[in-house]
Amino acid sequence: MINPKTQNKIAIGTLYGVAGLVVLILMALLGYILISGLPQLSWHFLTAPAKAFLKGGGVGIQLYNSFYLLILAMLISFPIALGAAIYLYEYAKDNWVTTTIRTAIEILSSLPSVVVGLFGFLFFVVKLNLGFSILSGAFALTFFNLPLLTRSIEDSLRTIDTTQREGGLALGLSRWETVTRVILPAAVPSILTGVILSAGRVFGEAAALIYTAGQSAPALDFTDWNPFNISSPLNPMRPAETLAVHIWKINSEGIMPDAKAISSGSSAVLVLAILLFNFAARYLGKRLYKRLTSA
Amino acid sequence: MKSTEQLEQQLKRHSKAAKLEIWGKVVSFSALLLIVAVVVAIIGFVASKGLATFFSNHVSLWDFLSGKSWNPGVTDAHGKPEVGALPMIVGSFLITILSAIVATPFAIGTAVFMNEISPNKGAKILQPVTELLVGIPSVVYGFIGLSVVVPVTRAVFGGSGFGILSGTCVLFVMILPTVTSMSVDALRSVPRYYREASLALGATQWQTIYKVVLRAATPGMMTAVVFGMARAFGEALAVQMVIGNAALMPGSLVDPASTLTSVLTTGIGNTVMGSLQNNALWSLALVLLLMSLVFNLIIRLIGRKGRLQ
Amino acid sequence: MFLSNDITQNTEMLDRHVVQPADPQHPTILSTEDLHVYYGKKEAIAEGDLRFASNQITALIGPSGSGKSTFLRSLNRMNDRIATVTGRIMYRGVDINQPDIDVYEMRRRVGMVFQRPNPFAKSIYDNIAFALRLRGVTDKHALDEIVETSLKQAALWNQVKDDLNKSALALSGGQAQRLCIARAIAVKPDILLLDEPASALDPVSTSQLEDTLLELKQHYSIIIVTHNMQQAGRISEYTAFFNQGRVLEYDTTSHIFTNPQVQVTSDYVSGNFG
Amino acid sequence: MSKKRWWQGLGLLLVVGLGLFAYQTREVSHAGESITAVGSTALQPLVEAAGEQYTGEHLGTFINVQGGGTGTGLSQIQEGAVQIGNSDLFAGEQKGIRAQQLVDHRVAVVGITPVVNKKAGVNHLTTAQLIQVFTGKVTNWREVGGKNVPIVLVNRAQGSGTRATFEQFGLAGHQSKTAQEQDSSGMVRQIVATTPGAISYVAFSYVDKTVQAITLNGVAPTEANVITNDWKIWSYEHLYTKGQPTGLTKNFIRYVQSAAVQKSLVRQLGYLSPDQMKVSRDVDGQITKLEGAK
Repeated sequence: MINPKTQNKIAIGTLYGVAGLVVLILMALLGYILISGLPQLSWHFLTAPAKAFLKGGGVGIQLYNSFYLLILAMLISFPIALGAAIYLYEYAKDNWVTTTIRTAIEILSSLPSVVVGLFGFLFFVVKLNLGFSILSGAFALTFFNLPLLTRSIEDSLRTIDTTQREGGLALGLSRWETVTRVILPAAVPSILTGVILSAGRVFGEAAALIYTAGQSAPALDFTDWNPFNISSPLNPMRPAETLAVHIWKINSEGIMPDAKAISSGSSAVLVLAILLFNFAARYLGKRLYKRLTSA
Repeated sequence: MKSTEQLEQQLKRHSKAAKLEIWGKVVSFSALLLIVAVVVAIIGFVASKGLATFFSNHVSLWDFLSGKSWNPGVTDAHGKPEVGALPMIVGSFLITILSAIVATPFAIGTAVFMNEISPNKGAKILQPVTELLVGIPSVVYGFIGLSVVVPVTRAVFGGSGFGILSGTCVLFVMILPTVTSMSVDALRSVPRYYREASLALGATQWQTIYKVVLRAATPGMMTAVVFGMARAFGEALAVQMVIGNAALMPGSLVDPASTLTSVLTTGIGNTVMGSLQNNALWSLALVLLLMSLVFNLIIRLIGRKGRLQ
Repeated sequence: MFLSNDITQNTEMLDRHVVQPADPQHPTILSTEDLHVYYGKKEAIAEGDLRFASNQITALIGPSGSGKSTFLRSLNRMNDRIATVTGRIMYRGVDINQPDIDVYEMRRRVGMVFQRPNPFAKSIYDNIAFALRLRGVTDKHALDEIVETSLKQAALWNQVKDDLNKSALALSGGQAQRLCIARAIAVKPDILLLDEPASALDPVSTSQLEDTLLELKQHYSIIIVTHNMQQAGRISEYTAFFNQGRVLEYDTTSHIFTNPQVQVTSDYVSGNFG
Repeated sequence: MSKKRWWQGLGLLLVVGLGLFAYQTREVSHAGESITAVGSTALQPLVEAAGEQYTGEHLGTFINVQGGGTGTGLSQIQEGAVQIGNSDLFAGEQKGIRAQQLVDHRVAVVGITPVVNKKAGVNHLTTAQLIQVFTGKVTNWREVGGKNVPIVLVNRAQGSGTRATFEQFGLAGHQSKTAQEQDSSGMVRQIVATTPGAISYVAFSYVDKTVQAITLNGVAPTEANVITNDWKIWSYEHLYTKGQPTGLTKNFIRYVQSAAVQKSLVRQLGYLSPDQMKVSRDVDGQITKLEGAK
């Protein structure tokens, strides 16, 4: 038997090592993506349209599409997820029906997104005749996103103490008023973090979009902001390849001579965007929390 | 008494709060209903397509689960289509279990570090690191797996480099943050006085962690691991890019193999809706769905056991 | 808007558990009849029959788990979702334990302050004003005035009058609890229910809080759950002793402390158990 | 409160007004005809590029080109959900497709060649050897004249057009042994280039100096040999329509088959044009010599 003190030192040293290794793995990952991708980045790369089989294409439209799709998907999924999370956490009785619903939502979140994408294809694209469009893609992303977002909002609600709810109720407020006026404002920082993190996942999602938003990025006219025009960036009915789909497509059937460079460049852009989301989440969350707790 | 009646009237009037309450219940319930409808629709959709293999195409369930040859386009000597999903099922389980085995010590070590040893560094460095790892898209993981992990495996073990080992490496990194952050939650729920009591009895920090904190947090950490396994089981793109997609029983860790998701993702675009080949792929999706249900039930079971203790 | 104090004098015979406030100056404002509370199948309160005098402080005492908190929380139906409450709760002659009673209006009249201070994550001002705004009080002057009076009544005004826009979460425990009282009285309730309001406070804050409560009883009828015998002795006119889900004894505080009728009560108040 | 309501109303009015204005001033010409082509990812770049050129020349039309795979393309054209189904295969070869409803428009010819890793030390094989290699009868390159390196098979995904063509004409109808599968040509080339002893098959356009193309039975994989059918492993790229095409669909397909596209885009993308072929092949693999072939 080793001396407990020595044992203690060894164990804690090991834990330091493990934690260091995890940080190292991330650093290596990020380093690899950025080192292979950053040299490809230029203003031209970020703004130019892609080229099908010639070199020198950019990812401008794909980048724009990614953001537009993300915003639309969030606009659709956030209110639904919020409502469902409120019902599940604040209203639903803890019985087998609630448990079943929770389990079902969990199962949906662990389905491979390609299944969600195909469902979206058959339902939105074909059945509802929305075609390969941003709208179809946004709905598919909503499907993909809802379980995660609902769960994360529910967790955020859980972090707010029940005494806050009792405080509201004891003033003669309804549960709804208490939730919307007391609980939600207090939970905003944590909800926001959850939303932005899930936005990162949506931003990087490819498989659910291949069959819904499509894999082609028709040219856009960035001076035309009339959403009814087909070349308008705002038109939700046009097909829209996103950055993640672009990476997937280039890696599989890319025949442009600089496919590898474009794919590393796009990966770098994707990861940078997600880094940005993360930092934004942290910063905004912290600021909001400060504002709410010490006005 | 007039005043009593008046009071009763006032108390029985439907107040604004009561109206808002009904409105709120209706709104939030319809949101939930919508999600339930979506879930039911997708599950029903997958089930109807997946069961068609057995009902319309008359493949026996046993052949599907135990057959070792996956070639739905071809019929075997008995005129039956070759839809043996065993290689994929084995591949999926193998890769899931292996990555969980590798990831668990790392995740728990990191979680203990974050929560017990250096909460300060944990919050400043490790928390953002794990959240970032969650955020990196699986396409990018696959891309890195393909350009780094596979060549390294090939250089070290020979062969093509594609296989369960490469898949495990990629999945290990992918589930690490999930398991870590859930383990942290488990550790955090261990009451502070447990630690204080143990330290007060003269135990070292490690003894406290090992004998008290980890013991108390075991159900929570088991949940975390199962949760990570569920994620690994359902991951598609990244695994598909590095596992090699050979519908063969895996002979060794560096031979190409396949998982349910990789075969599903690879094949679904190349088959015709409604044909046996297509239905067979949906049957794989159905297996995925059922497995996800099983993982969920396990998590619930652990949770219940944890509560009983 | 509020009823004057012309409460019916109920003169029916009392059994051991029910005490009629003797003082005609302080008629009954709230009473329970045949009150039973069940958690699932388990009965938590059996036959809690009590009458509470207006503009007086009534203390509910008893060992932990004796049901005093459950009883209190049933009075403004805070337990509706987790427990089944049967029997009548008569508030100024109206049974408020009926399904068609609007609980929100009722709770506005029967306010509650909890064991742990629970200020909302808002500014001090908004903590008090926000429930009023939701009930349609939007006039800035009116709001300012109510905030000021409530804070004054809760004896917090002097400490926070310059920091009204600061977050309430920054207040100390005692201040936060006063804020919660101010918040509760801002909606002009009739009755204040307090669930061990001082249990999380230091002795100085506790004594300040007690002073505040003695002030408040001029305007409100107060029912307070406390595990602190001395506190009950210091501030309350009436005391009910709970044990194992039953009211064993209910009388004026001095009676309970000096001349308890039941052995258990005597043991409890003298500190021999609990 | 009422002030807030007022602003809300004004905002709503503004949004509705802007929407109406936008609707009124939309470019009516662009609301014209639009068709969707779905299917083969290999064919997607060609159709996409042709579509862009076509819409550039014919304002008011819109051609929406999507991938999704040959199977998706054929099942959607059969359902009538899209106007054009892009396919690497004859519709009759794909299981579950009722080919007689569909009309075939051949727009390109693609030659496919086996490729091996350079370390295998092999650059020519016979068909018999190739079959032995892909059916697993031979497991080391030494046995077919190469170095002592084990053979690593890399297949395209089941149902892929390239694989079907290769098995039909390269392996004389034999099934390849189950081995690792990749769902894209780019990936296949990369794997063959980096894995010692690997063998697979790709379209001519994917052959580069990182892999070794195989001369089969003494015939080199060149376009000249495909034109004469001396190199047998080739296939058509098809645009399928449900029934005879009309309107924009018809005009667009005619455009893709026109000399302008066939001589420029089709060649640039590494395909051969059906116009160059001296033979024609039907769904059963029957070869007909074309009269008056150039």
